[in-house]
Amino acid sequence: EQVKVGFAAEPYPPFTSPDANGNWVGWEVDFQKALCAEAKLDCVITPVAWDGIIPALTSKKIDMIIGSMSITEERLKTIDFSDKYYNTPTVVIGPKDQKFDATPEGLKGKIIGVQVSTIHQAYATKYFGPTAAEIKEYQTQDEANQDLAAGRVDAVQADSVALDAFLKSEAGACCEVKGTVVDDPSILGLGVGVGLRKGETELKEKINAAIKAIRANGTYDTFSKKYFDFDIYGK
Amino acid sequence: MTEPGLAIQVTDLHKRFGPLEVLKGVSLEAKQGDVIAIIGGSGSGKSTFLRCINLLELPTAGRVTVHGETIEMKPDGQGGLMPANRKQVQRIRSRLAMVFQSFNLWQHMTVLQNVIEVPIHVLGVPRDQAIATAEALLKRVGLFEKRDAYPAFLSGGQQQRAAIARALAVQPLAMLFDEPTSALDPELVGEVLTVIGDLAREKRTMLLVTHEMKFAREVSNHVVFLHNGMIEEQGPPDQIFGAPKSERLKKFISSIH
Amino acid sequence: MTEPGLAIQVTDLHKRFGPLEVLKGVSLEAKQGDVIAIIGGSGSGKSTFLRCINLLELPTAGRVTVHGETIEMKPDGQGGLMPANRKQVQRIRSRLAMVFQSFNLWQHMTVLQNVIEVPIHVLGVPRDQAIATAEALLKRVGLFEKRDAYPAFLSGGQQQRAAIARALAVQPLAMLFDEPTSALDPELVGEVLTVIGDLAREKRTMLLVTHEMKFAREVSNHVVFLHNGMIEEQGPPDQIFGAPKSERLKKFISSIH
Amino acid sequence: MVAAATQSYLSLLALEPPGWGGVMLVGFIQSLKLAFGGYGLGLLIGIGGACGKLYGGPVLRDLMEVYTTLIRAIPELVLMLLLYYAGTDALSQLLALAGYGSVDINALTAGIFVIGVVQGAYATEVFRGAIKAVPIGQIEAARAYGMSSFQVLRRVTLPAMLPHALPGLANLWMVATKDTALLAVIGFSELTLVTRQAAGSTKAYMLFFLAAGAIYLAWTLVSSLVIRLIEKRARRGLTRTA
Amino acid sequence: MSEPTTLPAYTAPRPRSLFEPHRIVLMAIFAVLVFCVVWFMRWDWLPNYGTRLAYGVGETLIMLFSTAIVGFMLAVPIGLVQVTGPRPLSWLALTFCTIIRGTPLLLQLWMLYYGLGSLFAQYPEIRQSFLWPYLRQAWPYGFTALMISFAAYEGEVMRGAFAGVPRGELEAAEAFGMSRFKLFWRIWLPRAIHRALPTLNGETVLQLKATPLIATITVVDVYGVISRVRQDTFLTYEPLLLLALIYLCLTGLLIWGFRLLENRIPTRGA
Ligand SMILES: Nc1ncnc2c1ncn2[C@@H]1O[C@H](COP(=O)(O)OP(=O)(O)OP(=O)(O)O)[C@@H](O)[C@H]1O
Ligand SMILES: Nc1ncnc2c1ncn2[C@@H]1O[C@H](COP(=O)(O)OP(=O)(O)OP(=O)(O)O)[C@@H](O)[C@H]1O
Ligand SMILES: [Mg+2]
Ligand SMILES: [Mg+2]
Repeated sequence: EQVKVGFAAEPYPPFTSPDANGNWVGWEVDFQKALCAEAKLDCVITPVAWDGIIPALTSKKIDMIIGSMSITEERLKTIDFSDKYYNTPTVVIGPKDQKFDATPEGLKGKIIGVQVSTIHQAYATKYFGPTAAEIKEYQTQDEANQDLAAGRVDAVQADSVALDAFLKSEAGACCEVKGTVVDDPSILGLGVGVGLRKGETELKEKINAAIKAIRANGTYDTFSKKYFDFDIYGK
Repeated sequence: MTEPGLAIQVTDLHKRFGPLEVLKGVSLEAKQGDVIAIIGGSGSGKSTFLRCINLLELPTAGRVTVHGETIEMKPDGQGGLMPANRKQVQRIRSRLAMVFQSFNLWQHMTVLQNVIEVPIHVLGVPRDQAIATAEALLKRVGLFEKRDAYPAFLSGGQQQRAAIARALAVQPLAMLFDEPTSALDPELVGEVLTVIGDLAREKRTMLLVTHEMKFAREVSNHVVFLHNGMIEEQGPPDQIFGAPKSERLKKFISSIH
Repeated sequence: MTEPGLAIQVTDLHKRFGPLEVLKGVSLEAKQGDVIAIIGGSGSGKSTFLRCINLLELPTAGRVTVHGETIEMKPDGQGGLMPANRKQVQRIRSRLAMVFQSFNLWQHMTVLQNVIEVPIHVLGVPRDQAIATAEALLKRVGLFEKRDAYPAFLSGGQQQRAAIARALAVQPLAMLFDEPTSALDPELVGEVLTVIGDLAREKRTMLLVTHEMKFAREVSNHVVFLHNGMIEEQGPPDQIFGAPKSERLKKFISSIH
Repeated sequence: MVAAATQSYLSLLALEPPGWGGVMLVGFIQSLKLAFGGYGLGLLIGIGGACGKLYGGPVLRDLMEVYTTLIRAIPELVLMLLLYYAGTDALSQLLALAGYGSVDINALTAGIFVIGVVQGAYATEVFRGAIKAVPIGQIEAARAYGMSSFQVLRRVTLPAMLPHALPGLANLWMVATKDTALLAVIGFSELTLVTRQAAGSTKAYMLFFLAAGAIYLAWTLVSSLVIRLIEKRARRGLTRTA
Repeated sequence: MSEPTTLPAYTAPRPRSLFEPHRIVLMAIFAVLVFCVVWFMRWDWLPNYGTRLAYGVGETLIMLFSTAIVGFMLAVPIGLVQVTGPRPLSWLALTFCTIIRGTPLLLQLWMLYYGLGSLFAQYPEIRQSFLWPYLRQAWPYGFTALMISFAAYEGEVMRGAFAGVPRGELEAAEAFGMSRFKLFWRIWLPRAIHRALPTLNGETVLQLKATPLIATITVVDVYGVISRVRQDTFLTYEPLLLLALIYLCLTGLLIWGFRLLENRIPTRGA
């Protein structure tokens, strides 16, 4: 039985990004391979549009989401999640030549870019929305970063690891981390899990077991070391 | 076709279009080799009559028998008739060749393709044989050199002759001509009449709606005068044209001359 | 307009289309109130002559004077002429009303709008006044009830009359008619000729290309016979039609009857 | 110096891996598959739809009318989303009901389906107009010679209407080509999406967008050449002046 | 010939009314469908988004009309020069039309926004200029792309329309002494627009259907609002169905409006 693994068809380094060969590479791709090998699933990679990824899951175009999707209460109403497989803090970045911090006061009057239908969008709307000039929503994280570099937004809020990759790139040279946002687990969730259709408990258990197994047997750390010098699994 | 039997027999044919009764009981018998001219004023129902014979129009009532086979009809539930047996209609139609006033050649086919179309695709004649027959026919109507031309590039008379060749190719039991010359200029009229005259001399069964009285008189052996959806008078051409009886016919003939 | 001077004077007009010399030196004088009929075979250059007068065609050589004002021309560098003074051309054109064979009413305007268009937008007549004049004219040509209809909804004769009203509305020094009736059926021809006849009785200056010899004879006071781009013969209508001198004209007139 | 920079910039388009040319080519082939597949499906739907509208019963006719009106009034992007999620869902359920088991509809099939359904509505109208332009006498002649309804359609009506339909069909082909780009919004890896990915990964936005534009343009130019040839051929019997 | 037979005229079958039996059945089925959609699907989110939807519709309409009007004003010269020359200009116009019509609008949009937009950002002169507050927003790019696209397609339409105005009507205007300028404004242009109106109607509907693409560059039109609803509620079908309905209504209104415009100048046989 084939299992179609969906993730966003966009560059989201270092987790998933296309390379010039037309292959998808990144930490999450490695994770997915290890996971499927462990769970003995015949996985095929199926990139889909991020803003349609949950409908794609529910309408069975894909069978699971391994796309840096955080486990939130809001999402749990529609889909199910496995246990978390990584957890990283949320940060706000901005141009080096502007001084502000990642608080509602600091972001007052700024245009903040976020990726649509992410926890960051929900968080920014709730905490920064009232004071910020505008919360601009992008289809992909890459576009938000691009617009920050192009000066069309003043700040971008997203996952620290993803932004770190951007800041290290040539285009990201303009900008720096302005700070980590105050946590709100009800929005920012409990880490990133594998998205599943509701009711597919058998698959869920298989995956949970596999996550445990690769954590335990060191596979997880082996491929993580290629990308990070810290433990991405989080606390 | 051993002995000259009845090629076409029409009994008490009625046809109405909505409130308008166009044919009010027309009967007609055509024996093998008969050439019957159908004349009458405009709107008298001549075309409708011809079109009822091969069921391009469905008669409201009446019976059509072609070569001894009566076309089976059943009520269509709205006071008219409809064919009971599609296959039979197709078979009978394929033996009754109609030559239309406006030719109706298929514009997307060359002359030759027009002529072989029905033999191959309806009658199932092998292609080689159909082509051989078609070429012979085209020679006969003097269109052999034009066999690869498309109809749009032919003159009216040439198109008409192509249409006749197409009709002959099905080796019809009877040919139905609907005003074969009315759209042509006088020169072309002559051309077409020659061909029809030839066919008449071959003793082909023909039903011929025409306005060319002189021609009708020459080629036909029976003339039917339709008026107001009924046969007002019929008989041999000499009688009809020479000694008309009914008032209407007299008036009609005098107006023609 | 105190004394009947020259309305139009054309001197030695030449026109060639590429290798084809259509007009080979035509001269003509029309006094105030003259009605000049221009006749001639097809392709003899009648339309071209008329179109040269208001510079719809640019003459190759020659001089056109309207109401004493000579249209200034300069060489166009390719062996022809071109107007030296656009404004002058526009002014003169606005006084020479042309009535086209195919009417050329502006289809996006009603009849009334067609008629008031030039007075308002070219001649600068106040709108109210233009409308008043236009309505009077439309009444005169019997189109008052149709003033709000669009040209597409008018019969040919009605369109022609609308075109005449449009021409009259500019209070032209002279009217140029190019075969005003050739596209019309006989009934409509009569209608249009009546209107032109009326204008003729009013002593309007008119140049009239026509194929209606009977009509030309009735309304005109001078007839010009063009042949092969030259004036073959001219004179009063009775002379031209009654006692033609040149061989060509004789042949032309006999072929008409 | 500048030349070297330009060269390394342009080398991003190379077919071999550090360049993204190969990936774009694959995307382009996907686009072509979508365009051809969707267009073909659209033609089939169009012929069926036109026949339904012209010869079908009153119910069928009304249903076809609703189909063409709806499809032509709603933006393609919205239709694609609706059809992509709901339509393919329904389709796979239908197939399952018909006893084909649970059929997997892959992205390409779904994309072709979506473009085909949209194209079908427009093609229906094109074919309907073209069929109506065939002189009735041509069809009557076929019937008078005993052809069955299907034969009449197959041998006379369809070939005779083709010249009338061609300009409309040519137009539709151009639309089909360009509509494939909309599937980028759904995440289908066709030329436009691949271009954006390449652009995003390399930050050479202008370069890749211009390159993709050139590919599309070349494609439409080649298409219009071919279309002209086909039209010339199809119209050969139609008019004297052709 | 024979005396004219005076027979009652054949009456064509009545135009099919809305209330034929099968239509009533179809409408009933449709009503049941609508009822099911309303009853069984989730619409509780609708009130929360009312104002935003209205705002989105407004944005869509503003985009539609502004791009259509400006685009059309561009289309007129583009069409005209292709008919009248001069050669270089007409060649330029033709190239413009071919390029724009030959590439997908989505690509053009992204090229402008992500491509050109990020180029602008590299020049401090531009970033310092008074234009920057506009250039850093998304709508100018959406507007430009839509407007250019409309201009290209309509340029083609207007070319045909200009060429199709009967020569005689132009000659008549000339013969009455109209200046070139007046001839263009009073006769040629209105007549061409009049001829092109039915086509323009169709093209404007196409333009309406192209507007949702600007949502992909962060302009929040009605499509953008609905996308937002989809993100917030994780509903797939309901927001899209509503969106389809909204566009259906807009299209209907647009067609109706154009019909009014067209009927101001009736044409025969149309
Ligand atoms: N499909 C139709 N629907 C309604 N009325 C029709 C139809 N076909 C023919 N008619 C009417 O039936 C009458 C007879 O028509 P028909 O064509 O048979 O006349 P005709 O004798 O062939 O005349 P003509 O010599 O002018 O061809 C006419 O009044 C015609 O208007
Ligand atoms: N624009 C043109 N280009 C080339 N040749 C032309 C042009 N206009 C007219 N001609 C030629 O000039 C000749 C005279 O044309 P003109 O229209 O003046 O004839 P006419 O006397 O009005 O004929 P008719 O009675 O048929 O209208 C014809 O041979 C015609 O072919
Ligand atoms: Mg008849
Ligand atoms: Mg002339």
